[in-house]
This record gives sequence, C-alpha cells and structure tokens, in this order.
Amino acid sequence: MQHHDIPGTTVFDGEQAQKGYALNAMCYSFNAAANRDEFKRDEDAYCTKYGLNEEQRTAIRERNVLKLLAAGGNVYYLAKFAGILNLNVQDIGAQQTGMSVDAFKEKLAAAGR
Amino acid sequence: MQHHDIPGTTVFDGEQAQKGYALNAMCYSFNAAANRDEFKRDEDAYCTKYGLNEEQRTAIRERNVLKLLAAGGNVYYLAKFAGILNLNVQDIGAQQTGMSVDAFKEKLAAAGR
Amino acid sequence: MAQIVGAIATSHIPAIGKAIAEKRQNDPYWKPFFDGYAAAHAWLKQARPDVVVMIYNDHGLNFFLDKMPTFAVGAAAQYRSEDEGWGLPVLNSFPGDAALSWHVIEHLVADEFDVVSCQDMAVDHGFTVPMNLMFPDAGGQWPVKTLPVSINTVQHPLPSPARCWKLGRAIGRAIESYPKDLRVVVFGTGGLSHQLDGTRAGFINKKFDLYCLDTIVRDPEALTKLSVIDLVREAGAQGVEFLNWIAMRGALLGNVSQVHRNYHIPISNTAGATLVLENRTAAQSQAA
Amino acid sequence: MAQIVGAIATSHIPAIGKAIAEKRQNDPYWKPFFDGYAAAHAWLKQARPDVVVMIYNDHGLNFFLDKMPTFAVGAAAQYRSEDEGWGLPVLNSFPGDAALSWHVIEHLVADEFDVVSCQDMAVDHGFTVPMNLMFPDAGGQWPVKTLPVSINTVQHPLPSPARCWKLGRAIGRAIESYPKDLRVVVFGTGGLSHQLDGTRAGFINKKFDLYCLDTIVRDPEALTKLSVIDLVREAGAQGVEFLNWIAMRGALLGNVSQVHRNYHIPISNTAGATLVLENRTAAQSQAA
Ligand SMILES: [Fe+3]
Ligand SMILES: [Fe+3]
Repeated sequence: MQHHDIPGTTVFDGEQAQKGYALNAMCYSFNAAANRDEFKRDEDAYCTKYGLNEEQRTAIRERNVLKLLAAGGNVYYLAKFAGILNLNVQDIGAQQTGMSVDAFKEKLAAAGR
Repeated sequence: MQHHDIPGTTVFDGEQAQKGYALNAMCYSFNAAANRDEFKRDEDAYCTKYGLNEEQRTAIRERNVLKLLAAGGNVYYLAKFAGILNLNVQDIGAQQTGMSVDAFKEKLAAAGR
Repeated sequence: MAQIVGAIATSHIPAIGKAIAEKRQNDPYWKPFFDGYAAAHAWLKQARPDVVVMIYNDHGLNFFLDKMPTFAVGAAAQYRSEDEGWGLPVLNSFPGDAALSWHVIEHLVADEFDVVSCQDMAVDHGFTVPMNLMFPDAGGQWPVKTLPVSINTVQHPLPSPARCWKLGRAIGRAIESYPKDLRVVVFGTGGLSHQLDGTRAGFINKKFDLYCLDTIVRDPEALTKLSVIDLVREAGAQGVEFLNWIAMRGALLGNVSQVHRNYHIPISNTAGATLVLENRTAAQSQAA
Repeated sequence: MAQIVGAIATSHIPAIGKAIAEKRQNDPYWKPFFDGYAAAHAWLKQARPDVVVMIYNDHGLNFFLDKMPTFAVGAAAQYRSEDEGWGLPVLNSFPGDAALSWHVIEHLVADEFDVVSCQDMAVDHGFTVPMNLMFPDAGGQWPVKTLPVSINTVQHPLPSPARCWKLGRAIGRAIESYPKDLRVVVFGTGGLSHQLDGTRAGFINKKFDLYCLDTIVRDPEALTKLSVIDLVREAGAQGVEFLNWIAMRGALLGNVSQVHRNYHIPISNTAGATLVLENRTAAQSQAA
C-alpha cells in the first residue's frame, strides 16, 4: 500500500483495515442503544465478545484516540465510541493534539480569519 | 422497465423487486436453521413477522412457485423455501411446467442429445 | 421529462442536527450560520422540487466494512433515520421514489457504473441534516421525494474526483431521460475542509475551500485533475466529502449559475459552506 | 511478479456438493460427470497455484436485496462456508490473501471499477462446490489461498458481458502487477445453460452452450456483443452465470490455449461444463 506523507494523518487503507476489523466492528455496534448499554455494563466482556486484541483493549480502556487509530480504528466508528463517553469531536481533537479544548476551538476559529 | 418477450420467463428487475421485498426477505432468512425451524412451528406468524401481503401468504400456503414468482419472489430466495419443503429444483421445475418429475427429468436429458 | 432545475451543496455536520433538535438556532454561536440558509430556502420555494437526489456519504450507519460500496443508490419506498450512536432524536422517514430509483440504476449500470442497489436503507446525518436544514418547516412531513446516492469516504481506496464527476454526469443523463415531468434538485453534502483524526485534527484550509467554491461553479472539470490523496492533503482526511459536491456538480448538464454562496468557519471542526446553483438546460430555456 | 498461469471454468450446482457430501461420485448418474474432472486435477497438479481467484455469483447467502453489489471483492483473512437453507454440511473456511485482495481492489478502483470490498464474507456453493471439485483430496485443509469476486446475477440490471470482460482484463492487470512471485489460477463458475423459474423451467440450450465453449477460447470479445437479455434468452434465466466465465476469460492477458473441455447434460437442471485454459504471457514464455 502506498504511504502518503501527509502530516499528522493516517489514510485508512487496506493495511489499517486489516489491523482494526474487530475494533471497528465493535464500535459500529454502538449505533444501537442496547449495545451501548451492554458495553457500559461490562466493557471487558464486550471487548471479548468482539475479539479485540490487547492493543485495542488497552486503547479502549485508556480512551486514547491516537492509540485507537494506531490499533486500526477508523474515526467514523470511533466517533460512536466517543459518543458513549459523551465526548464530541472537539474533545477528541483536543486530546489528539495535546491542547486544551478551548485552545483547540481557538485554533479552529483562527483558521477562519 | 423494459419488458422482454422471452417465453415463460420473468426478468427479476426493479418492478418485480418492489412487489416481492417482504417475501424475498422472509425466504432469505431461511439460510439459518433456527429461522427455518421457527417458520415450521408457525408459518402464519412467521409470514406476519415479515409483513407478507395476502397474495404472498396464499402462494406460500399453497407452495405454488408460479404464484410466488408472480407475487415478486426471486427464485434464488424461493429455493431456500423449497429446501424447507425438501423440494429440489426438478420438483419445482415439474410443478411450474405441469409435468411429472420423471417427465421433467426426461425433458432435461433429451436436451442433451 | 424530468428536469434538474438546480443543486444545493451544504455541510451536514451532526452538531447542526443537534442544534436544531435543541432549538439553538438563535444562539450567538449558531445564528450567523442558520441565517445563511435564508437565501437557500427562498430559492427552494421558487424551485418547487418534487424530488431531491441526495448525494452524500454514509458515515457508518447503513454500511460497514464487511460490505463497503463505492457507490450505493437507494431504491426503497422510504428511507429510515436511525440512531448513529449519539442518541440524537430520530427524524421521520423520508419518502422515496422507487420507480425513479430503478430508472436511474438501470441507466447507471448501462453506463458501466457498478452500483450497489439498496431496497432497504437507513440514511445518516449526511442525508438527514441537509434535509432538516433545507426544509425547516417540514413539521414531520417531508415535502419532497428523495433518492439517496452514497459515495464511499470511509475505506480507501475511494473513487477519484474524476470518477465522481462522471457519476454525476451519468445521474444527470438518467434523470433527464425519465419520462415524467418531475422537478428535481440535486443535493451534494459534506465538507468543506476538516479533519477529525490524528495529530492534524482540527485542520482547516480556507484557501483551498475558497478555490473549491470558485472552481466548482466556473471550471468544475479542473477538479477532476485532483486525486483523492490531494483532497486528503488539502482538505483534510474528512474533507474528501467534497467528492459528493463534485458528483452533484456533474449532474448539472446545462448552463449553471450561482444563486447563493456562504462560507463559515468553524462549525464544529469544519469549514461550513453552502452553495445554491441553478441549472438551465436547452429544454428549460425553450420552455421559459 | 504474480502470474496467472491459467483458468478453470466449471459448473457449481449445489447437487454436486450434495453428491460429494453423500459420497455418490461413483453412482451411475454421477460417475461420467466426476470422471470428467480427472484432466482438470492433472492440470492443477502441474500448475501448482498458490492462489485461486474465484469469480462466481452469490445466490443469496452473503448478499441480499438491501445492499446488492454489482461486483464484490473479498478482502478477508478467510472466507466462511455456511448453510444456504438446505442443511448441507458446511466446509472448512477458505484461506484468503488480504494483501493481494487489497492490491487488486486498489487497482480496480483506480481503473474505475466501483467495487464493494468485503472484509467479512460467507461464500456459497458458487465458490465452495468448485473448490470441492478441484481439490477433492483437500481433507479439510485447502491447499491454496483464495480471492472471491462475486458478480451480481440476482437483481437486474446485471453488469453486461462487455463490462464483465473489462473487469476480467482489469483483474488480470492487477494480478500481474503484484510484486510477489505467486502462481495464480482464475476460476469462473456457474452455468452453462439453465433456467429454474417460470414455465420455461428446465430450459437448456446445447447449441448456444457449444457456441460459448468454442467462442470463449478463440474469440472471447465476440461474446461482449451480447446483452444480458441475450444471455437470458439463449442460456436461460440462470444461464446469465456465464458472465463469470467471461470475466475469468478476460483475466487471461497472454496467449490462451485449451487444455481440456467437458460438456455433460444434465446435471440437475443444468448443462454441466468444464473448461481448462492455459495462459502464457511474454514473461512466462521467456522464463520457460
Ligand atoms: Fe460528514
Ligand atoms: Fe448457480
């Protein structure tokens, strides 16, 4: 697979997909409220049900978005995991860039001027 | 949708598909043994679960393949319904052509000479 | 014959849907954004569409990686709005036009587009937010029929800008060959520049967005020289949604003029934008 | 570089799978049919494929009308055999080659084929029966990796013979550009003439089948002049599976010669056929 030198960006290609299928399948299941509730009741059991590997489990436990991406997560499915945690895209943006949420929002606003 | 004058043949196009979605969805569910068993226990309730219309219910009750096709059934899914009844493709071929199974098989053999 | 009277391109960010659900349209953060839609509403009123062809991207509601389409076309009597994981209120189903859908699918396949046909389909915020934005007085009864076309932005390789342009052209031809007098508006949703994932999260590229807004009106085929990776680089990982805009623009086969344009940074993580275009074909000009 | 050393076309009728499961290969009805595979087995032994690209049609196991692909390409580590409604024994999973799958998908999308990628996929008798027929001594361990390509034969509009030929060409180019020294055989399954539904059930057209068997070897592009409706008319409603053979033949980019051919009426409702083809590219000829 081609590797593209785009800063701070991992293209979700076949290589990433192969790493992350179980993790992405689990997060896709979070469309349904019943599944979100089941996950909240016992996260470990839910991760086992979906066959997550150790790297993915750790990233889930740590709520670490960069680690989830590195473990093959696709952001569209991870966004549903973030929803369970009541985190929005500025929250996860701030986490990934190491900024405060306010600083992250200011960076967005500055891009408009 | 174009209508093609091919004798004894209905092309499964969008028009047919629109008629038969509920019926085809029910028959697609027969891939799973558990669903086949549920249907066998109470056919009427299973048809209700899938929202079949009166024409489709009648055709199912009568095990009538030509009526199932007219009601929008697609033969690939109907074949799974036939499987529940332990009917194979010669059985349903004989039924649709009004022949005995032996006569139908002889017609097939004759096509090879 | 059916005619495409114009097109609307708009961002479709979930936060918009949330703001509408929470009736925050007049909050200081939101007011300038929602006010920008007045011109689109006015145009839609006089355009009187019977059908909206909605070109968008599913973000992981209807499709998953087990069966990921490049191009998917709805062919249902109606399309369901569903929970996408954030518990937002689900909207009323959107009426479809199955006969028109199948006409389009027949034409696309004949034109060698290898589409996925969807006879049962849930539509996510890429579809529902623009409907909510453009028909705010719908009150639960959507006043148009809809025809969803979902383009893959989830699993690379994505279709190229050139391929999406050609898809749009083919959709335009298909609609114009439909023998019912329907007024059709094509929506292209998503964008503009944004990136949600990685250390480049929060990336916005105003310069490139303005280039896109200019070029898509006056020289859209220039955009077909871009690769998907160019879009990722210049517009952000999720800025690839601009593919939907390119397909929308491709469907306008006549003389295209800009009715309205708005650009607003930021809405959530995104550069929000709206574009309203009129399409005048030879047939329409004669009738006028 | 990967090379396509040849191709095998074969019928894939479920009754064959049933006969194998019930060990009926030596019954009077079946013996002439199974004996016809000896030449294919011998050829496969010397061809020593690492990978089988399996071009077939799903008959309602993996795909339904809610999301019906035109062309679907597997990209999983393995492919599951499952109950299709008749309670036949399920076979062991078939190993995939995900890296090769993604290479092929990238090339197909770049060549403007709007494929569906499938990272989790069940394969039906269209795939499993030919594997069982061609590797009868597998004993539960399939000796090759597999790459499924499923062509829509369920929901019209189907892709045309011309489109399927082009798909085959593109698959051939994709395989030949893969930078690992793999020996690849392409399978095209289904057919030949048959019809299961309607008052024309039992339709078989020997004359057209023999025309197809001749023409696919020496002048395959003549077949691209046929429409799908021509195939329905001449080969029967399910005879459209010949599209899989056309795509298989398209993948052979070199000099193609026939190694073996068999034609047998009837197997179940179908005209059963097998074709073994050798493909000699310039590279292979130089290496020889
Ligand atoms: Fe989006
Ligand atoms: Fe078949």
